[in-house]
Amino acid sequence: MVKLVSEKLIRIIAAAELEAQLVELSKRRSVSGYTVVDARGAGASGIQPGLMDIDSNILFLMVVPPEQFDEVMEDLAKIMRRGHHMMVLVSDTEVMRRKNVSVDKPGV
Amino acid sequence: MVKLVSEKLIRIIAAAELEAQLVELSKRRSVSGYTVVDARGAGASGIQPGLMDIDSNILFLMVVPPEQFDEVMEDLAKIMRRGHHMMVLVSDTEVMRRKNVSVDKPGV
Amino acid sequence: MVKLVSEKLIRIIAAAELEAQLVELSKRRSVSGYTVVDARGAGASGIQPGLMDIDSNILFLMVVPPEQFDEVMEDLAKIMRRGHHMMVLVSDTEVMRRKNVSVDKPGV
Amino acid sequence: MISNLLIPAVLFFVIGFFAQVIRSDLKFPADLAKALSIYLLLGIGLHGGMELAKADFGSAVDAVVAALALGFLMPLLAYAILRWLGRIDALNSSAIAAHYGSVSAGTFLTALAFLEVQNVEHETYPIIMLAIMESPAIIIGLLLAKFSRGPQVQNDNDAGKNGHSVVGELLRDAFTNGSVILLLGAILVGVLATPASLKKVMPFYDGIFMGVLSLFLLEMGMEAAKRIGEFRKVGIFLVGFGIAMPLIGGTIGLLVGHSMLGFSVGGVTLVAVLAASASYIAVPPAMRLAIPEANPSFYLTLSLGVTFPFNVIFGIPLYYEMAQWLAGQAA
Amino acid sequence: MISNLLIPAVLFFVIGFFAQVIRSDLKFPADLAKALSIYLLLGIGLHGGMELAKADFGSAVDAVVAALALGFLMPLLAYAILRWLGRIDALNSSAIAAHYGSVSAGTFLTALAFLEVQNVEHETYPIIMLAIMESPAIIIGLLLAKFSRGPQVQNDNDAGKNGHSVVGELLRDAFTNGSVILLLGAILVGVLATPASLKKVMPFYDGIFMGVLSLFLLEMGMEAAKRIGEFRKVGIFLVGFGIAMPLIGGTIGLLVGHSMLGFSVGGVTLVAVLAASASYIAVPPAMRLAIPEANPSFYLTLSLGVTFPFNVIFGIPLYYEMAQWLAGQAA
Amino acid sequence: MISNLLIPAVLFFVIGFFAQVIRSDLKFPADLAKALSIYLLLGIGLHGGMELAKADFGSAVDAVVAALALGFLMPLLAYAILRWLGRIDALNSSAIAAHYGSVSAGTFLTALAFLEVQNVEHETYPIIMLAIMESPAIIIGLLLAKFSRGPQVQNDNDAGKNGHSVVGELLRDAFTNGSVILLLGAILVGVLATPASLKKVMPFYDGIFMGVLSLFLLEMGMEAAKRIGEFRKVGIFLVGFGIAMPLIGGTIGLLVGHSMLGFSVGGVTLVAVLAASASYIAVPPAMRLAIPEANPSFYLTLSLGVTFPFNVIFGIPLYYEMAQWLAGQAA
Ligand SMILES: Nc1ncnc2c1ncn2[C@@H]1O[C@H](COP(=O)(O)O)[C@@H](O)[C@H]1O
Ligand SMILES: Nc1ncnc2c1ncn2[C@@H]1O[C@H](COP(=O)(O)O)[C@@H](O)[C@H]1O
Ligand SMILES: Nc1ncnc2c1ncn2[C@@H]1O[C@H](COP(=O)(O)O)[C@@H](O)[C@H]1O
Ligand code: NA
Ligand code: NA
Ligand code: NA
Repeated sequence: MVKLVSEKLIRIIAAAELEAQLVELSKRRSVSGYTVVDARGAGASGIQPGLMDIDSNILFLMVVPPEQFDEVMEDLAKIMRRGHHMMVLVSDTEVMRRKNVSVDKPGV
Repeated sequence: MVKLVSEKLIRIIAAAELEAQLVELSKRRSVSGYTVVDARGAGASGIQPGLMDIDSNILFLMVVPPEQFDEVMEDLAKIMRRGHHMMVLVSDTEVMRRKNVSVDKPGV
Repeated sequence: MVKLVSEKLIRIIAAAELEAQLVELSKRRSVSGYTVVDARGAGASGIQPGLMDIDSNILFLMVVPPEQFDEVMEDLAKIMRRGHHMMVLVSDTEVMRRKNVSVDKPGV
Repeated sequence: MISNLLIPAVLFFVIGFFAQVIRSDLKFPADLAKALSIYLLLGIGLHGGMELAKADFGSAVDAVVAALALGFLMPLLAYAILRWLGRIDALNSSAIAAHYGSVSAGTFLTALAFLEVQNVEHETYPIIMLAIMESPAIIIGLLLAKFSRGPQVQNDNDAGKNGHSVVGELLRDAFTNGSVILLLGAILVGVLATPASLKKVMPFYDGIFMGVLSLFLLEMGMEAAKRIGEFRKVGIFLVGFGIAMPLIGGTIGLLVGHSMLGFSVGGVTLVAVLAASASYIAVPPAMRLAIPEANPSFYLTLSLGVTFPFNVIFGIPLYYEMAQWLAGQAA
Repeated sequence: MISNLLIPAVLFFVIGFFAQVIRSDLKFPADLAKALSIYLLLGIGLHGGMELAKADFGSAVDAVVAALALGFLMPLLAYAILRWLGRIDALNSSAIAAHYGSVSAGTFLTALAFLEVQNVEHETYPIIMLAIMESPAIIIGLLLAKFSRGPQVQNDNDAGKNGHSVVGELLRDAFTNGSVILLLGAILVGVLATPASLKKVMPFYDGIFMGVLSLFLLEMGMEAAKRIGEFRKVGIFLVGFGIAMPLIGGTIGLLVGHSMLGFSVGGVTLVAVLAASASYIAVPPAMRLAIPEANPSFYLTLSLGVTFPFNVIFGIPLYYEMAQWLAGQAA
Repeated sequence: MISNLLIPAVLFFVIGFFAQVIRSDLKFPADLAKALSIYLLLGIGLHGGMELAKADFGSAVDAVVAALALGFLMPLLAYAILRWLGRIDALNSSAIAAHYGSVSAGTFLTALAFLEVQNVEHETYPIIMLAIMESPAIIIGLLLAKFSRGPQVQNDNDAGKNGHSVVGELLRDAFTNGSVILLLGAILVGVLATPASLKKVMPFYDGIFMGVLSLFLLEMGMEAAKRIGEFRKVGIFLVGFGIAMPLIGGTIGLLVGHSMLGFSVGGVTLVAVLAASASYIAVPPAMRLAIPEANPSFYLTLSLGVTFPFNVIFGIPLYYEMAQWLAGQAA
């Protein structure tokens, strides 16, 4: 059987302009990495058809261990408090990373 | 600490042609917004390599409060009943929106 | 009311080069289908800005019934054991598929 | 005749097809593929519009009538074959039939390249026919589905609130389809814009057109080969239909172009290609929305995986031979 | 004069707009849209640089001074109107004002196409002004916001760790914006590169330029029409402002170009367009980061949905007429 | 000599690099980047094929042999240096070595632009060598990894069901890589297609080629600069290797081109560039699949972040100087 670790999946939907800040946040909090997907959409701050850099959204994913969770969320709240339009979705997830699968053991 | 609200995350995987109907649905049910990501894939209705408008999928995200959930799902079921190929994934999620973070309070 | 079925959502974040193997895996295990989204990001194996085929990631989604779950995960672990950089996220999800919505019944 | 195939457009198509067959990891960027077809529709439309501006009204009308006739009758013929010869269910038959009443811009452009390389003159009315033939086939497809569905229509009208299933909505879709807008729009620009201003944009829309087309066909080759895997699912009858139907359509097109429109060899060849080809742009989305019960892998596999390659490799040179033969008879 | 509008650039814009209005399913690939604006900025920049290389230094300096003056003063004027006439809150006023101090490359290029078709000569300094005017407006926007915010700034500086809200950071953003880099960079290449080597790349950056521009405007037409839905949210005053402001700016630009810079009719028209147009490339991202409290749907709807279409359809020919009239007076 | 660098290709590369270094928000659309490299491979391939059609068979064979020799021997040399000088683990050494046995199309094209601007003639065989050299290096890389891995191979064969790790599978990958297919396919089209038909597509594949290349290099500049952040992780030895290896390879290439192939100054320069450059298209994916234990940030940083910029800015002019010197000696 493969070992799964419980971690927090943080999904951030935001304007593409915020990508640099989110990457910077993940580095400052030394999150192990991040994943970004281009997105479009609409909401209170208007439509984001995703045709130009100025009207595109991103879906920014960070998987963080429980102990890192609070500080990362606090940083995200800080960005929001400055007035930025973002939507942060949090959910529990089971994660399989390379370190979890014993590489030395041959394929079962 | 930041306040998180429990909501429903509805993910719809469908042919790109259905985007207009899904947007229309979200408006009719006055969902606060939606997010769309381009996707490709394969399933019972064949491969969708995503190279042309006619063979592309979308991943359509809607975050809805519990009270809106049933009516939205009912509308989605209606579309499916007409025979449309869609896959609807539902999960609970904790959400941080701007209204949850007190904007007046300075960064902690 | 619409009927929802509990299934497993397997999200795989990996280098774009692995797409063919993941598709092949889903077919070998006769998963009903799969969905792929282009992504970029960064992690232990470096930055993946997503500008070229060689530095792009994918987000590979598979929804599998509980009974298929273990074998699929075992195959994924096998790929990882060969040293491939991937991140596998697993979560429970409620699914509405066409077969769940009675197509003969007229829209409620 | 084989030498006729040694043009970049066809060769690139073969390379794309081959790359996919040998499971190469060659990837074609999605937005490039979409960009190329937008460009090609605009380019051919502008070209057609500029010619139309100097065209003779009478013959233009004849071409339009012929296009409408083909667009309305071909799907009925296809439907009959699918239903009564193939015993295919009504809804899938309707969806597939609509594709064969419509046209394939890619096949048409390949035929243009084919003729141009051999310096074969051709009338420009076929370009207008290309723009017109997308819609009628869609309408027939919808009506066929409507009849075969019967009661369900009721339910459809309820769901009509969802804004897409009422027949009216669908007719609208038939005429507001993106590719139809691009083609008609570009024709309009070609007609309206001042020659001086058109001259400025032609290096882009005309100068590099044939090269862009060859790149587009590389991608179409990959697209086509991707569909081979679905042949088993689609079944032997439908695959056969995907080859027989263009031959039937081509023959009808030849007669229409030759006898009804009195076109030259080049023009007749193009009309044959219009009748022989199956849509992969305007019709599929319309059918997906209007006949969701039909399986897209059926009509997409036929249109992209069978008929398109058949026409590009065998059909075009064949229709051209036949057009020459017809012309010979006439003389 | 209407015939002036019958150029592909404008007609394609109308088609894109129309397609969106009739809810066509026409889709424009996101990366194509982004690719086109990169290409256009590089193309116009190279062109400007090559001209600049042979330009007279003195008049170049005048143009730069004029550009800075317009860039710094227009936003203040816009701000005053928004605050005291429109009673718009300070932060939204600041964000919107910044857009009108800056320029719209798309409008500028449409004006170039407009003049070229009528073989109207024009100075090339306006291209340099185009590159310069993006940044000052951003700076003014930031200062306006800073003042209206007051205390909040403190908090901003704390959050400064997040690397983007300190004013210094924002000034940096004002000059490192991608479009500014592309424009200035291309101008630099046009100045530095050997003529022989530039000649090799011109078929791409110059030969097909007008055609690519027309394709870009098709997309901009769709963009503009997409914003109509937000008019109600934006309100009647702001929509009116989106039409009045370009007229005011255009008039000021005409005077600057005519009296201060002594340009020809073509040059004066271009300066008017610079002053009349609102940015949709460099300013929006800067405002989103610097004034997150402002609602993007306000400034984007005004810039893309109101002012851009107004200038393309009515503004450009109007400014051109007025420029001719001014020249007439002078003579 | 510095003036040699003042060509758009190089200058755009510098601008892209600079934009990234100053943390500009300039974004390059992913699909544009991918589209450009597809276009460039097809363009150069067509060009090579058309030349090959008129080429002398004998010398073509010599070029192929030389290409194979370089492709098989360079990685072994690189491996030796990495293992015994750098004490780099076997798997990372294998992966990195493979990159240096292969070639960088972008560097090669920049060299072509460089020569063209100075009207330096060159043989066209190097283009065929470009197509050939991708694969052998991959094979050597796989063999090196296989030996250093030993037992693991067993496990690999089990996992072979996954269809990609058996050595056979990987050899297949070495020859079915997308870029190899595009290059060989385009060469084939250039050889097979009728001259008349090729003439129609050349405005696209040849006319705007140098301009497209300059745009591509803007993106490569950004790519390169993005990698700088990883230098610390990669370590001083490897970064040094990324500069030393092209110098070694370039020298070997010069001798091969001059003595073994007897090419002109232009041809010798191109062979030097082939030997000096490191792949960033065909080899990385092959290594990622075949040697997953190796860290991609090592070989990608070296190939894109160190060797590519070094060759574009310093290498090409240097190899050209040396080629001239060699020619001088010969005379
Ligand atoms: N209810 C929602 N469900 C999914 N995505 C949303 C929702 N509300 C907002 N979004 C996304 O978040 C972005 C910003 O939202 P807003 O701040 O409301 O403008 C929008 O452009 C959407 O992409
Ligand atoms: N088991 C699955 N897991 C993930 N995505 C799926 C699955 N089945 C279907 N899909 C997606 O849903 C689309 C339509 O599915 P289908 O109706 O089965 O053709 C496919 O193109 C896939 O993108
Ligand atoms: N903590 C994380 N959260 C989200 N995505 C991650 C995380 N770590 C890695 N990734 C993604 O997985 C890819 C491979 O990760 P790695 O194997 O660490 O290089 C990266 O390019 C990211 O896209
Ligand atoms: Na047809
Ligand atoms: Na302005
Ligand atoms: Na090399």
